[in-house]
Amino acid sequence: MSAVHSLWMEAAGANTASIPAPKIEYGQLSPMLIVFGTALAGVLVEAFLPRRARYGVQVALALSGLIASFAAVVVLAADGYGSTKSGLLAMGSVALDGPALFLQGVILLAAVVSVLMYAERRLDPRVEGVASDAFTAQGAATPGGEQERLATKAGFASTEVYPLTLFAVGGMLLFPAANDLLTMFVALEVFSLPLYLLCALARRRRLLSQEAAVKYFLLGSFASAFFLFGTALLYGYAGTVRLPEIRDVISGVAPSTPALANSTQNDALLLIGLAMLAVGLLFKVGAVPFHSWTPDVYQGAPTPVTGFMAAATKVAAFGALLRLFYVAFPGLRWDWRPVMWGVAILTMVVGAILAVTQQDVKRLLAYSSIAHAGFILTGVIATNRQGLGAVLFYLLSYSFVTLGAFAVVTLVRDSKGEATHLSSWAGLGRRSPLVAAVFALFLLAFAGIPLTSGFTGKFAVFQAAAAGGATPLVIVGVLSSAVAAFFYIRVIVLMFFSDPQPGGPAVAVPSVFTGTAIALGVLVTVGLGVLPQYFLDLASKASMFVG
Amino acid sequence: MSYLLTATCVVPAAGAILTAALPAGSTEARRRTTKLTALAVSAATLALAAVAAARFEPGGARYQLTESYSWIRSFGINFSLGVDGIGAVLVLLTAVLVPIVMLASWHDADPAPAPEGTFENRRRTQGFFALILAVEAMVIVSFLATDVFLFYVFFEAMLIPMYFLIGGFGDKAGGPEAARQRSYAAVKFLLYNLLGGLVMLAAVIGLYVIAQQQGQATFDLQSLTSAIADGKLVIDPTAERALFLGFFFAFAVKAPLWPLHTWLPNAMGESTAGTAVLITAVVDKVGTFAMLRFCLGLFPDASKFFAPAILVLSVIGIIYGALLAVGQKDIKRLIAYASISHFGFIIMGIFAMTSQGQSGATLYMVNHGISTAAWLLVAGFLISRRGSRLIADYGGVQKVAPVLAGTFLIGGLATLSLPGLAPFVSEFLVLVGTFSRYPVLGIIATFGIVLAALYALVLYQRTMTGPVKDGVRGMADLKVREIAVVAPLVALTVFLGVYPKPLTDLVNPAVNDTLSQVHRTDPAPAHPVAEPAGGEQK
Amino acid sequence: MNPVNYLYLAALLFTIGASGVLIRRNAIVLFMCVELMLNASNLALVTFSRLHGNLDGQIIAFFTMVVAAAEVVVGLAIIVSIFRTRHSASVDDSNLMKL
Amino acid sequence: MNSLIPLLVAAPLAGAALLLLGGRALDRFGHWLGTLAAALSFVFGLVLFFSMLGRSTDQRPVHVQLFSWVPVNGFQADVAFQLDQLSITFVLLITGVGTLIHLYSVGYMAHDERRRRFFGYLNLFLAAMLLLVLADNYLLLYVGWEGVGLASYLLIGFWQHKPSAATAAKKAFLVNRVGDVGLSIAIMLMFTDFGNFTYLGVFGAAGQASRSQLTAIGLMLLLAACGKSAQVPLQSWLGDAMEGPTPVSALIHAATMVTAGVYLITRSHAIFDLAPDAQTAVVCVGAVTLLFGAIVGCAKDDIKKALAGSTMSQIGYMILAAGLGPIGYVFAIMHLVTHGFFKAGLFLGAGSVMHGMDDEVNMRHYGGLRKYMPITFVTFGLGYLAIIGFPGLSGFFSKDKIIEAAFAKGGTEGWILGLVTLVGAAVTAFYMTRVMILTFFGEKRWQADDEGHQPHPHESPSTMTLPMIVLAFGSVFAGGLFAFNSSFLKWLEPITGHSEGNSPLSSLTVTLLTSACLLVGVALAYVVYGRSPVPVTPPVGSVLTRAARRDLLQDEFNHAVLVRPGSALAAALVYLDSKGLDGFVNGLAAAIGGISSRLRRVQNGYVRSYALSMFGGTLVLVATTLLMRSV
Repeated sequence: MSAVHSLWMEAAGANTASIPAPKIEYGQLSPMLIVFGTALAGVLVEAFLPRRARYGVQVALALSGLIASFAAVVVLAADGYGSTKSGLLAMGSVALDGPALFLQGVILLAAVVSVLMYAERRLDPRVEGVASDAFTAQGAATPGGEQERLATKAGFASTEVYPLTLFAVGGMLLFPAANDLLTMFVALEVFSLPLYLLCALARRRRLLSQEAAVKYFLLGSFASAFFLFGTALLYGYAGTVRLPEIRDVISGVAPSTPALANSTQNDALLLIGLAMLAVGLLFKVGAVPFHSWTPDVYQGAPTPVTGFMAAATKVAAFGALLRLFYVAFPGLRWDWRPVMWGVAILTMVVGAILAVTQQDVKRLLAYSSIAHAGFILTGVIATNRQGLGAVLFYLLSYSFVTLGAFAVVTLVRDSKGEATHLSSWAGLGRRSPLVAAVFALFLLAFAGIPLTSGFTGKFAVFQAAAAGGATPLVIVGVLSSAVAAFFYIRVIVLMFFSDPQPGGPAVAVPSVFTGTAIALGVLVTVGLGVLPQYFLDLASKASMFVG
Repeated sequence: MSYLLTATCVVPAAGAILTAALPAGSTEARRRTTKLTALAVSAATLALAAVAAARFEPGGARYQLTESYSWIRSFGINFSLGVDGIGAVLVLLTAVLVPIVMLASWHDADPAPAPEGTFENRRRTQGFFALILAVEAMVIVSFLATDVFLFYVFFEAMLIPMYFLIGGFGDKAGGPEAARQRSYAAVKFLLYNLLGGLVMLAAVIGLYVIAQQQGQATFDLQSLTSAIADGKLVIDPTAERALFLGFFFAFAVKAPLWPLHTWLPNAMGESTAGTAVLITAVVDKVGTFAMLRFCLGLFPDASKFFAPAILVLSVIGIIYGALLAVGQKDIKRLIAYASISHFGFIIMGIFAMTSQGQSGATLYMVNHGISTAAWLLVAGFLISRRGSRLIADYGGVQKVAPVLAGTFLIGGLATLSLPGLAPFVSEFLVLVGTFSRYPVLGIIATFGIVLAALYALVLYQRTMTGPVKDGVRGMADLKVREIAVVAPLVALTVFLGVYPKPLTDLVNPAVNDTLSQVHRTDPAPAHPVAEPAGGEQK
Repeated sequence: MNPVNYLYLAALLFTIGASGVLIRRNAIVLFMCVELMLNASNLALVTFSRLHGNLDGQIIAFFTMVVAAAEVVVGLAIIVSIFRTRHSASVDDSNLMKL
Repeated sequence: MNSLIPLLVAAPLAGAALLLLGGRALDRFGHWLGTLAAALSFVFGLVLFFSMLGRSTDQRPVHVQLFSWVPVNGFQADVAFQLDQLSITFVLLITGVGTLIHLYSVGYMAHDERRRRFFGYLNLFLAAMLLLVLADNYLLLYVGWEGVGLASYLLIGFWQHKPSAATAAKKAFLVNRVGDVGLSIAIMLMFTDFGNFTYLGVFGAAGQASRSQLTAIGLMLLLAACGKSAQVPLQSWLGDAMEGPTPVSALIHAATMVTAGVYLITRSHAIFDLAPDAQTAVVCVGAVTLLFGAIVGCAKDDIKKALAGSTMSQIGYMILAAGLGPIGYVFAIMHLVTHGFFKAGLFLGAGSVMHGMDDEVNMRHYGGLRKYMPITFVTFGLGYLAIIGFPGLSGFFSKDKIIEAAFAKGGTEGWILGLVTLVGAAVTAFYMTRVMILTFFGEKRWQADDEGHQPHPHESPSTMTLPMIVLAFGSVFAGGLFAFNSSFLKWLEPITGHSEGNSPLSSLTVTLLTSACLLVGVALAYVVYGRSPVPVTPPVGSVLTRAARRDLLQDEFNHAVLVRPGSALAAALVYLDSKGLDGFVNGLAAAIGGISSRLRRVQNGYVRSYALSMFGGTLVLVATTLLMRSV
């Protein structure tokens, strides 16, 4: 006991002596700082501006903040960060390297597209003369109650969604860049909490929306608890939460306190901790068996939010997963790879098979996102540089296809709002060939048909996995792709070869916001399919972690 | 570097976009503009293909008129085109058939009885012809690609326009049930081929990874084959066999080889005659073509290892397809099963690995394309007149529409490989080529020609002869446009039956090269004739 | 007392929390169980901090508390709003979306 | 001069193309155009024949190469012609008889609206048949071989509106296809054995090949010959082929095409001479068919079918002769030529009768026609005498030689064959006499048809009678001409070779025996049919008669052995394809769907069960991670 105490004292003494003044690299952290700053500004706008002005200001603010942040990312990248140099920021708790910058760029772009979808006010019919968007007039009001009606009539709008989203984006930017487990945990919570709220704010079908929020929240915090406990165990094992230091401890380069060897520093701590951290992250990427929230939340959340979640959350979570496995646990490859194999196989197979019988477009896309998580996991498991680059590229292509697909979902409407039941999509290709063709394009990209971004991504990931020795995964991936193709094609058949239902949904004409979102989706899908070299290079150059 | 081959691919592709973008509308004039545009584009493609074939020198390098542009550097993928003798004849086949198919399908994409203002009425024609051109472009790229990945991409991508052609434009007759059958057929087509393609994708990746590990990170076909030949790239036998099977599976689905054929009767049965021709005469040929070029070139040892098994499957396919054709009640399904039988011959010729077999198989691809197109298109004209695909609904057509019946008979005779018509030459070469190495299989396959006669003549007898049936009475004979469709096909069938030398001259060097890739020489005759009358040609 | 015992306690608390999540119906209780899991983690962190003789664990514990507080804010907001609608805090009532 | 050889084929081919593609404009004179093409070819043949006569024996065969047909490595097929004594004999027969039959058809088909097409098909047939006999290699022969099959198909089914005709045409083609398989395999065998399939190459190298190889080739060639020449077991199509117009029966199914099998075997003598087993098979086929056809011919009431049975039987003679080897080749061909004359004459006569009898073919409805159709009667009668081998007429010389040759085979084999041929001669005399009596003698037995329309028998127009007269001349004199000074033997010997064999009987004995058999046959027929009126409805008859009427149950046999199992197999496969292979795939899809809907139930919407699955997943994850380490 006394030995422990003296150790503690010595350690403490050493620490106090060398505590430096916190040094913050504002320039290098600017992408996150800009987003957080804009979010705070958004809060102020909510507080001080009159209701009528808020919508315009918030949209402009959010877009400009995100674009400014993206510009900062570009400047940093142009400055050589991510390709030729990298750095540890904020006293080593944030990494500035290729994957971080690349994923931050993707997240910001996805966020821009999402905000465009948020800002759409032309799709919903005007309620009592007031233009309305996808969000409820007043989140606190009881669905269908008097208060809601009044709020709607008064032209209230939940413009809080913009700062909320910006906070979430800020957390997401931090998540893949987090270089220690604490930062990672905080980032996880920072982007999760706003998302829980955003899920509950749908204008239509508010019961579903609230249910989605509560499910997401409860399961999300449950998963966070696992993550945190995993953090604790790893801290117990290594005495540090810095990822590179954990790696050094594992590989024996930097032995931890020898006196603890018997009591704490044993592999059980390490392995259980690793597994629990993985649970937290796999929950976010929607891997089986931690996927069960995905369909319900995707279905219930307002569609723009679903799109944002599906795209940006996945990117951020995979970024963190990559960093965890590549920076902290490369030495444990032989322990986690078999387990991750199992998870990846399950994810691909279950996602694909469950999607086969879905009847709701949003749920279908949710299961599809699960299957895609499985494909991306095969790239993660490759544990080589190619795999890293492939995953980065896949995330880029996937996020735009997803956003585009959800943007199209917002367009197909009947009197009750979005018509998400598949049966009402019958014959869409005959009424609105262009919209159906665009959606078909996204579906084909999901299915991985050549000349779409989905194919290039899938090829890159599978190729890396095969090179990394995971051939069976590639074969399972290929077979589940075939099953997945089945349900994508089913939707296409429904749209083009079925007769339209009388009184079926109509396609609303979107404003420039959603139009831009969809156009961007198409552009990126085709562009990354036909001429992917530039972005492959970018991903490949970016695929080097710091630390 | 000439841009001829790129132009041959780009012209139909651009034409497809142009056709799709033509102003919508269902007026006769608008539709005619669309059709004429598409026809002009396909004619231009034919001209380019003809120039390319004419500039090909049979004695020269295996691949000529080569072009290469970097496409996806990260994976060593180039947009490389090159034409060899086999590719040249198949590109020509495609370029010849597409305008004919368009002409034959002139009214197939006219507005269907659909609600006013729907897609059918506004963009149906544009869509149909644009899709045909898109298929043409993709098929031509597949035939010209000298990069494995490039080939793969277009091999897969062509499924999409084909899918829409099958599912979107069926026979005019039939109500919801027909539409259901049609979309079933389209989905089946797509899923089968997609599965094949995905398995191939795994193999493509595997090949690349193995090549990469040995410092040959490229998809360039010639580099790969020469590296394999020189021993710079050594694939261990198990891996080679697995990769071979991955490639072969995709090609066997597309070709289609028994027992992976079941999508074909549905697809051909439910689509328009023109689409069915595209499927069986053009798109499916990519499968057999690819066996010859990729399976044999990249995996010579595995090809030899699996050849006996594949030959057995192909012989089963020959007999099985023919027997099923005999048992069909539906004209187009009958032709589809006949095609399955014919694909058995083609695959048999390829894997017999003799000059005769492979030259024969290549010629077979062309000849089957032409003759089946003739047969099928006339069948399509017939069906469009009566509105039924059932054989039992016809009888005595010969009496009311003799030209139609006559051309139908010629198509049937070509299908049963009547000597003097083109398919005979190729079928006999395939049989001889197989027989000289695998006599028993050769003999069994030979009995396929009896069954071919059976189904072809039974079909003719049931539909064209006998007393005139009620629904047939007053049926119009072929119109000028329809004769213009059939005449070139018949003329080609006869010409290539009498004088196939222009094609064999193109094909022979490429076949020699392929055989040397797999290290196979023809079995020598037991008692060679001292002084052959014809003179050996080397 | 051997600090390791605190670890056992932390594990026990964590398991109790997790079991609570699996067993209880009331959303608030469920949520409290999650909080219990977080606090179990805190206990573990602090214990490890003690064992390792560095302060990181304790600092993390502070962060966790803040996060937990934020979670309470968000979580209660959601639960309350759903309670208003349905007049029930049972999570088993929220199963409109399934399959 | 040799440039005329391609023209032999080209003239009728051009005629066919013109007539078939020409359209209605040619309707008025198309038939004359067709006849002209045939005649032109005949003239070319004559010119070539005389120029060949003018050359010394070893200079007679000429060879013309037109172009390289299928050049593939190691496989050279050329379009090249070989004109020698054997082929010119055929050329003259084909074009000569062909021209006559064209002429006859002008009258016979005068009232058919599709007459132009008929002549087109006839010309097509001539072209194909000439290609068959002129080819210098087996592959080109194959083209002609199937070409005549196609023409035969088109012509048998010329009256396509009659289902029976269409069926018969299809059947003929199919049975021939079975034979063609034999020819294909024979060519493939030649290619693998010799790397070559020209006559020159194969015959030159045949000596080096093993006997089993040659036997295999020989048997396959025999199979081909059986198909084309309607020999047992591929004989069933010939009777049905009589559905075609009568000139077709005369030209194709009597005089020329059906003898192609004899040509093939004779042409391939170099192979058969070295393959005695194959020769034995040939002889057996010939002997069996000889009797088979004769028996069938005895029972048929349809005049054309009776003649068809006769044709089968006579070709059986030829095949038998060809199977005897050098003893018989020349006589096979000689009988072939004389048979060409008299059988064509007989068929044309039958056609003339039908022409006069409103297409009635049942001989039991004829009777006493000699008064109404004198020319037909005379020419038919001369043909009749020729075929039964009446001394001095064509058939006498050729058939007698074959019977002699059969005995000359020697040994038990020789005796058996000799006896078979003798019995055949007797039966021939019987059934031909029967035909003669039923048709031209006795009382008239014709009846009104369903609509009360009475036939008015009358003599045919001169375009029809003229060919019959010419052929009757041939029937009378050709044999004598050939036998005179053994001219035919000397003519063909350089090509086919010849040996006398060692006959146990003298030539005179054989002649006497033959004549005796002939007398027996005629007498018997007279006893049965000549002395008492012939019943209009056939008597029930013995078992053999009933079987013979049904072609000795050949169709029943084929049906039971091939058709029924075949269609059952096809039906079973159709079922299997949709339920088995397709069912497997559909089942797989259904299974995935089933798994999916079961698995979906896990997604029950309850947060707590989601949490449970996560918790369980975590436990598994932790456990496996730990397990991985301990393993």
